[in-house]
Amino acid sequence: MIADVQVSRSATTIKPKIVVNMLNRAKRPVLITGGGLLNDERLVEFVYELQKRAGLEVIATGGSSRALIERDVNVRMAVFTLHYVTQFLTDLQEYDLSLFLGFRAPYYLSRMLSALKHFSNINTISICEWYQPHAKFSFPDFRKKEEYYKALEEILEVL
Amino acid sequence: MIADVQVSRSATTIKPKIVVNMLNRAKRPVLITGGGLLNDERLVEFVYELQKRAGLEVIATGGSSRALIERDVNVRMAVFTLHYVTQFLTDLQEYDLSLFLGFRAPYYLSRMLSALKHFSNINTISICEWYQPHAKFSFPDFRKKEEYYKALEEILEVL
Amino acid sequence: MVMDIHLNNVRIHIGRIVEEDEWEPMGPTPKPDVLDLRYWDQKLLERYEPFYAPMQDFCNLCTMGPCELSRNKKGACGIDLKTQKARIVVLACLIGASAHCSHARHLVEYVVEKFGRDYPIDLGKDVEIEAPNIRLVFGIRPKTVGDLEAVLDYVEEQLVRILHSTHTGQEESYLDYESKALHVGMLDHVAMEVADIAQIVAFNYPKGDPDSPLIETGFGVLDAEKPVILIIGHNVLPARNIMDYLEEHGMENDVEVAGLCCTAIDTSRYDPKAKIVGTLSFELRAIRSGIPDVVVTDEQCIRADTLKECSKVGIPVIATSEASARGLPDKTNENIDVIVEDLASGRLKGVLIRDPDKVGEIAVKTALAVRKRKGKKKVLMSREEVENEVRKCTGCGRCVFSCPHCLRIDVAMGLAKKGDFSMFKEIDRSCIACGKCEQACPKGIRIVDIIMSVGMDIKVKGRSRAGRGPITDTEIRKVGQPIVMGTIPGVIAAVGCPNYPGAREELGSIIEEFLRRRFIVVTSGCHAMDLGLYFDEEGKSLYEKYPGVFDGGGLVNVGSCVANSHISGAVIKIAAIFAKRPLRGNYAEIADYILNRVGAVGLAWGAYSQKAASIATGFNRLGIPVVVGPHASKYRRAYIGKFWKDVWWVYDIRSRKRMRVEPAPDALLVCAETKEEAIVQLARLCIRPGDTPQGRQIKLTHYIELSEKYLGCLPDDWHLFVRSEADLPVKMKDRLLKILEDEHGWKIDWKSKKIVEGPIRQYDPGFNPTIVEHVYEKYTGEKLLR
Amino acid sequence: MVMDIHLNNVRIHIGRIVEEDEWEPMGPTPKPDVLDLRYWDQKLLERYEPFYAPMQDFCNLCTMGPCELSRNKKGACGIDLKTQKARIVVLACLIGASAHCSHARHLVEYVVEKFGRDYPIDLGKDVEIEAPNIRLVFGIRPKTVGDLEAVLDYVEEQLVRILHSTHTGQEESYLDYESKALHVGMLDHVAMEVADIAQIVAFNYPKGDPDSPLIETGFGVLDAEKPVILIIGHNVLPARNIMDYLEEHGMENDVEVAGLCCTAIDTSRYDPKAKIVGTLSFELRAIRSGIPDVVVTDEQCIRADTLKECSKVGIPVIATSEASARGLPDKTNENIDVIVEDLASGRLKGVLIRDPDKVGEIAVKTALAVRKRKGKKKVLMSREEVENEVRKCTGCGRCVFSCPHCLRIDVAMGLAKKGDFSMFKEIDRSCIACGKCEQACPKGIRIVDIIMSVGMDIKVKGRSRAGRGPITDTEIRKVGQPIVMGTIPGVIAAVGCPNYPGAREELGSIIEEFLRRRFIVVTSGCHAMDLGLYFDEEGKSLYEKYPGVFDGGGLVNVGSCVANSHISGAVIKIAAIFAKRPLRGNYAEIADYILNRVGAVGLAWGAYSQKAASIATGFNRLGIPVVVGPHASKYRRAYIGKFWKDVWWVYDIRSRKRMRVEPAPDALLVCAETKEEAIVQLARLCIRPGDTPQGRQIKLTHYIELSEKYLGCLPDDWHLFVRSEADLPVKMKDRLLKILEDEHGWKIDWKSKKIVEGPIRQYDPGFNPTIVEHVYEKYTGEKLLR
Ligand code: SF4
Ligand code: SF4
Ligand code: SF4
Ligand code: SF4
Ligand code: SF4
Ligand code: SF4
Ligand code: SF4
Ligand code: SF4
Repeated sequence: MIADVQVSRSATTIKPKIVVNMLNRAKRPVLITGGGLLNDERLVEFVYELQKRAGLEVIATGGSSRALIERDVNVRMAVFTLHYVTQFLTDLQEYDLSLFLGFRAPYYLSRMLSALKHFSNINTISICEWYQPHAKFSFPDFRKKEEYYKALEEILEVL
Repeated sequence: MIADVQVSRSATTIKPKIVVNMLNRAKRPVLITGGGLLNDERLVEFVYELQKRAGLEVIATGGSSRALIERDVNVRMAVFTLHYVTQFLTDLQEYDLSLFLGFRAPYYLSRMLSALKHFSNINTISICEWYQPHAKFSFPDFRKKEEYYKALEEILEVL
Repeated sequence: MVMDIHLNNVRIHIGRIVEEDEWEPMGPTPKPDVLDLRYWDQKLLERYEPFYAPMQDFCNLCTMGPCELSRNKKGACGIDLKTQKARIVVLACLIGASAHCSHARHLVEYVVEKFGRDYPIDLGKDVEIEAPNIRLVFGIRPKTVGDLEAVLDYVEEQLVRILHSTHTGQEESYLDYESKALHVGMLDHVAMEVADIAQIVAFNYPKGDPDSPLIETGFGVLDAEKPVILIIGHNVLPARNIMDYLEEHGMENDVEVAGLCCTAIDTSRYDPKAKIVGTLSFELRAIRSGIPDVVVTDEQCIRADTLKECSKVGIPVIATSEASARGLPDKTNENIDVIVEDLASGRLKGVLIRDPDKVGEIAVKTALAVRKRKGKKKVLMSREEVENEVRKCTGCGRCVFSCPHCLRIDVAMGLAKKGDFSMFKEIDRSCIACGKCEQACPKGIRIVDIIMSVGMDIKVKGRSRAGRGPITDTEIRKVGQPIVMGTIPGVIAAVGCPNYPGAREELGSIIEEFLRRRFIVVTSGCHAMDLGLYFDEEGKSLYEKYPGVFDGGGLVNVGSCVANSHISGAVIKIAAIFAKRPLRGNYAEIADYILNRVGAVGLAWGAYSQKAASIATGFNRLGIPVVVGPHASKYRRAYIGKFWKDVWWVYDIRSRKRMRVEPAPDALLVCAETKEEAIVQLARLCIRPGDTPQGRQIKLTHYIELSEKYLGCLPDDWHLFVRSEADLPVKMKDRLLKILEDEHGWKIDWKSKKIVEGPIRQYDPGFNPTIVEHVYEKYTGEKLLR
Repeated sequence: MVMDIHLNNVRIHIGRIVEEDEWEPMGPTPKPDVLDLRYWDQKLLERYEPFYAPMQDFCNLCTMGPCELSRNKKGACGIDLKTQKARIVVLACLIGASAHCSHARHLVEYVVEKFGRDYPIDLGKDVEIEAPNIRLVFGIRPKTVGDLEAVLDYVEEQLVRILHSTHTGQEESYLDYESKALHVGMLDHVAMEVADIAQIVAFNYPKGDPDSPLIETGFGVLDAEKPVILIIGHNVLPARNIMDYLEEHGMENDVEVAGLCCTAIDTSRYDPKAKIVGTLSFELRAIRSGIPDVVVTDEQCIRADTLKECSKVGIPVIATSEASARGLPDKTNENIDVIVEDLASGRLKGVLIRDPDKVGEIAVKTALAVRKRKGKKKVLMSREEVENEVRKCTGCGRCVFSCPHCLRIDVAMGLAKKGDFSMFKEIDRSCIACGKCEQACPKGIRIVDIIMSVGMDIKVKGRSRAGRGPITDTEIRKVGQPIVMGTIPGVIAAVGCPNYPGAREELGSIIEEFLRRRFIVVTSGCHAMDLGLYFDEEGKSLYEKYPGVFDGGGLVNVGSCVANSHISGAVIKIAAIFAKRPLRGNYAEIADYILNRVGAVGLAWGAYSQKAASIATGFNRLGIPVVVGPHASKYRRAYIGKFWKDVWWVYDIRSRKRMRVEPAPDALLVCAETKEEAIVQLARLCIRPGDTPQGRQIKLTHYIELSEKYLGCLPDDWHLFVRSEADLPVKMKDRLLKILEDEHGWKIDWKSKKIVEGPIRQYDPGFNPTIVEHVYEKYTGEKLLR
């Protein structure tokens, strides 16, 4: 998202190991998944494993719920769009750390990360394929899908 | 200029030595001086030395002309404001490298560096006290005046 | 209401109308001033809290800036980030509304000049409520086109007043800027109504005809064999003159007139022989194809490099609008043959012609002359050229990062190098032909041309129904009750632009889902065009499959962008005709009625423009939620209700109580990321507190079915909408009762299969909700303590 | 020209005037439409090429963005960076002009309601040309306030049309957007004229009186011993009501009314007992001082955290404008005593009162009640508090980076820790009290309070002359010829805002330089206020030292921002009265006259606002250059002529030749970095091709003297302005001739001391320049081939 760096401070890029550290340190983390999961089984599988191993709460948006539910992932909410979920995170302050995965519209996620940055205290980590400058921490851009999957796998390995 | 980083690409910070290298490599470089020289003899002295040692052309804006002329610096133009000078640099393309020094209104310089970046091919180096993101190369922010002067002196030394 | 007094050349029209025409008592807010409906906005904004997603952390609107406002810091003028974003939203809406208002001004000015101020407004016997927005907001029944001038005077004055409020150092609460944005949105619908009424009555467009003609639509209408005039924009006047000229000279079959964007729609409403190429997403493609012999531009949503792109392929341009003069020389009063020769010879790349009535002759003659000179047109790149271009690619990925849709050109190029061009087909389906990839490419590769050449079906042709204009009073009489009861489960209004998140077909598949379920679907603008290109297996477009009637299962194209006013108009008319609520200057009561009872929801899947922002905001003030595509998150603001908050209450006029209600609808503006989400949200947001049990049952059935179909589970919140067992979908009743008991702790009497305890409220057949104090007081005759 | 016809309550006013009043033949462009003066703009823009300095490399005005436009790339809509910047400039000007237009609308509406449409416009016998901008642009002589309504209808319509053009997908040439910005600027001066005429005639302000009263000015007017009402903003109506209420109740001496910003000026024009605190830069200071007992805000240039800041120190706020409702509850129709009690008790932090005529009573009663409750006011931080705050500073420097002026708070804090507080005094002189440093400070240090407490002289008091409104016809008759000849070397118009680059005193020192040299100085708005605080050694302000007459060495305060129209008006009147050029609908001819002959130059040293952008652009279209302070580089666009280019030519009506002229003036909008630069530029830009040798000699003398004084050398370009030896400053003649010979290769006949060869052109006493074809044709009777 080259054109989207009009920020006072860009996300720190983050490695899988640090993601795990942060997950472990968080009081109540949550994973929010996007519509990219509809066409990407490996992401679904990743969420499944992540929940299994880390017991992470998952909120599904973007219709990603269908794929997750079919893979027996337990989702806390399934019908709300990212807008609602962001409002929810901001307003109820139940979580101290939020991870974002698999948004097919990275620009939409970018806006929500911006909203969270400015108007909430929640920590945000993007583990999407593209760098998200408005997050607090973000994976870098992965030009090759395989490298991206490897990074996700690394998370599972270190867990 | 924290609030002024809405740029597609920020200036590369530069060290005195590299400034000299670039000066040496340039076909026809020019130094443009600003109103900060009115109250800063050390900057005036620096320009004097620089011209003496490197034979650099100088265009004075911001009333810096008075101080320079009194110190026997040879200025190519003395009456035009930075706006005119920038228009001049862009339009006539006489110079391939421009150095900027001593602007008391760094935000004004910032706009002109932006104009030069977008609408000309001239290389720009800011050797002002504050980092200038729209330049191609810029000194970093100097929080302490003395360090700034030291950097300028280093230029003279390496010349 | 308007009179023409001729006194020594002094023409007079009415500025202020205190009112003598007593067709209906005047409501509380005729010609509302900037703050007059703030009380209504405050009701809305209490529920639908504005949600901000800044595009940038800075403000640089004045020279005290740039100000870094991150984390809601205040700038040098004291404004905080939220308020600053709300201010930008107001600006965007103002730009949008002023576009429609100026468009209306052009049309009205023209019509008054040609036909006089007294030219009657007659939309046919079946459209007695001719101007629901004007009645509701301005408080008159316009009888002649002259009456429309006074309406525009008012709109312009208000727009300028609100523009004033965006100056540095004004509002300090984002809620006040939001109220202003809502005011602008409302005015926008009034302006659009003026514009569309003026053109319908003056140019004899279809007047609410459900069987309006089918119009050829698609890239394939560009006929390389004939001289082609391509018209682009929104203002029908020059295009109309072209059609007239062709007809007057018996040349209708010699020259093809194809339109892009709303001008295309409106030209086809004027003359069904006109053809529709498609949306803004096809502009660069159409020009690059080289097929047009002359391009005529009017205004709005026209690429700002039209002249540059046309010049590259030798197409002369005729600019016709004050809003887009394109730097061209003004030749309005020059000799036409000289102009034509200058254009055809390439001596001039284009001209500005400020008189629409001169455009026809110039455009036609130029098209003929160019065609003659050019000979057979070359269309698209050859495969060899494509291969040469592809070879230059280094795979650097800059194109991808600059693409609004992050389309993987780099990957497609890589495959193409190995001879596999298939991925460009896929890219073509989502590409909006914006050209940013080419701007970014360091190798100067003609990416758009490659996509077109390899990926696009240039022969594609479908049909869309010509914009029919208003919904008739008869239709409203028929569907009013079922809509309010809920037995017609909803009205889906698919309006807006082509900045889709994914493949263009997605829109069609969303809409067909609702048509099959017998929702009413209305559409307009670019969405209306794209729906003409969504085919079933037999190659029939949606318009050919579904009737054009405003009834369950009908697909109604009202027309161009400005025809959106007929959609708000139809909803207003439901309150007027079915519920017999007085319209005149009675905005809050009607909006309140709609919010609580009319299950209408907008869908702007590709919303890109400031006009779309303003239109949506106008729907919102009227109590109509809008679901937008994900790009619309860049509008920076949404209206998301918080179902977990205690803001879901109404006054019940019957029981005279303030009572809790279900959070329905629980958003006024919300983005969906995928079509799956959009479908579910649309169904969900059709639910209204006013639904009867029968209606609620139907709505819940659709909601639950769609959620299960697309999201794989029951919706998280379905139980919030259950008032009694009668609301439950029949086939799922037992299962749902069980869930209510097990998961939500409701008490169920299993013998009678009745809900004993649990719902937010009980259903009451006399339930008569309002959130507006004066409406409550009016119907109860009781004063509320505030 | 306006009639009131009462027909069953229907009030009618004139919308379109074809014209029956034959006071002057109609020129070519009455009520010019958006493109009607494009030909004139093209002339200007050919010479004064727009220069763009982007604030950001991106555009995000629609959802196809954000688009990275660096190096003039095109965005998804096809717009390139230059055109995008021009579009932003248009938007800024629109915001500015709409502010004045709405302000005018408020005033006219009020006056019409109170006094009727027929209330005459009478500015006294000495101001027969009552409305030069309206005559010039709109083409009428307004006789009653009702006439002003038609003017505003026109302005509003045009503004909306141009706002339309900023929609995505419109202009593709930055020159067309620039032409629109110029149009908006012109309209702005018309709107300002309407506003100021309405308030002058209705409220009996001074009508061109050079001896208008002197008004107490400065922070010292805030009297901690009395109840104080602080009024902030631009719209005099509520403030006037306060003055009336006090007078009606004989309380003028019991309550202090002090104003900030333009409301202050206009209140003092209404009633010289009103006092002026100062500019926007003193708003935060005034509130933080805690002295005001109630703050009344109207609109524009009011901090957007006024309520928040007032609430912190317990000052209730009364908002009175639709443009700045501040999120406050609308109490317009509630019981006044209840409101006062709510405000005084703190139950309500503020209220919105939409009827200016109710504000007086509420404000006065609240001030009295608050004063009683509060008792003695605490002013400023104690030294101990300051020390405690200073101790928290870590020297991190964030305050410095966020400060618009990069003031070295960190250094000042460091010194203060060691007991040396002197640097805060220095900082205070440049601080605009924007509060950004506090926002940035991670330690939450109350930096502004420290600066105030340690650095500010809270007792400072000066005097400024009450805004006198128009320049009289008699004055113009007297100075018209000397100005056009050049023997009055120039008119310097110091207008604008307080966003100065350095210490506030700089403005005074610039202006005094020109007063001493017997230029005419006119001023308005915030500059006018600050000049009242520039003292000589005896403590006299400039107004006390220099007379208020429009003549060489006079310092004329015309009034608030909207009174800027009298400055453009005066310049227009020079063409009308001295040169007898017809005004009516004759814009291009008059602007052309001014550009070539009237040495008037604007100075907006602290220009910050959108209004300032629009005002300057309006001056520019009229051929008047403006020098702005360095912050104004953030307006993104300047108009810099290129003296090295071949665009400096005119048609000479006398010789019937197209001929080269000196590049004078060679910029229409240019930033100076320092006061030294500003002074030299102002003198330089006063030079005009039309100068007589005597005039040119005087102008060159000032230019050269000032250049030598401030820049230490002869100006680089003085020789370009020499047409013959007669142009040379007498005292320097020999020296200059020598330089011309030696350095510029001119041929000099040393015997006669005459220039034989060298100048761009010869002086010709009959020289009659124009750059407009139709003006040339009109006066020569000869058709130009184009
Ligand atoms: S408008 Fe306010 S926030 Fe924006 S740049 Fe100006 S001072 Fe800063
Ligand atoms: S930007 Fe150009 S070179 Fe780079 S990947 Fe895209 S097409 Fe290839
Ligand atoms: S033209 Fe198509 S592929 Fe290229 S950037 Fe635009 S949307 Fe993406
Ligand atoms: S629907 Fe959107 S893109 Fe299409 S014409 Fe209307 S505003 Fe433009
Ligand atoms: S207006 Fe044009 S340049 Fe700006 S964001 Fe939209 S498409 Fe991009
Ligand atoms: S308040 Fe004064 S010191 Fe602080 S940032 Fe603003 S100008 Fe600078
Ligand atoms: S920001 Fe605060 S702590 Fe940092 S230097 Fe400034 S005053 Fe000191
Ligand atoms: S001069 Fe500038 S700051 Fe002062 S009131 Fe006018 S616009 Fe506002």
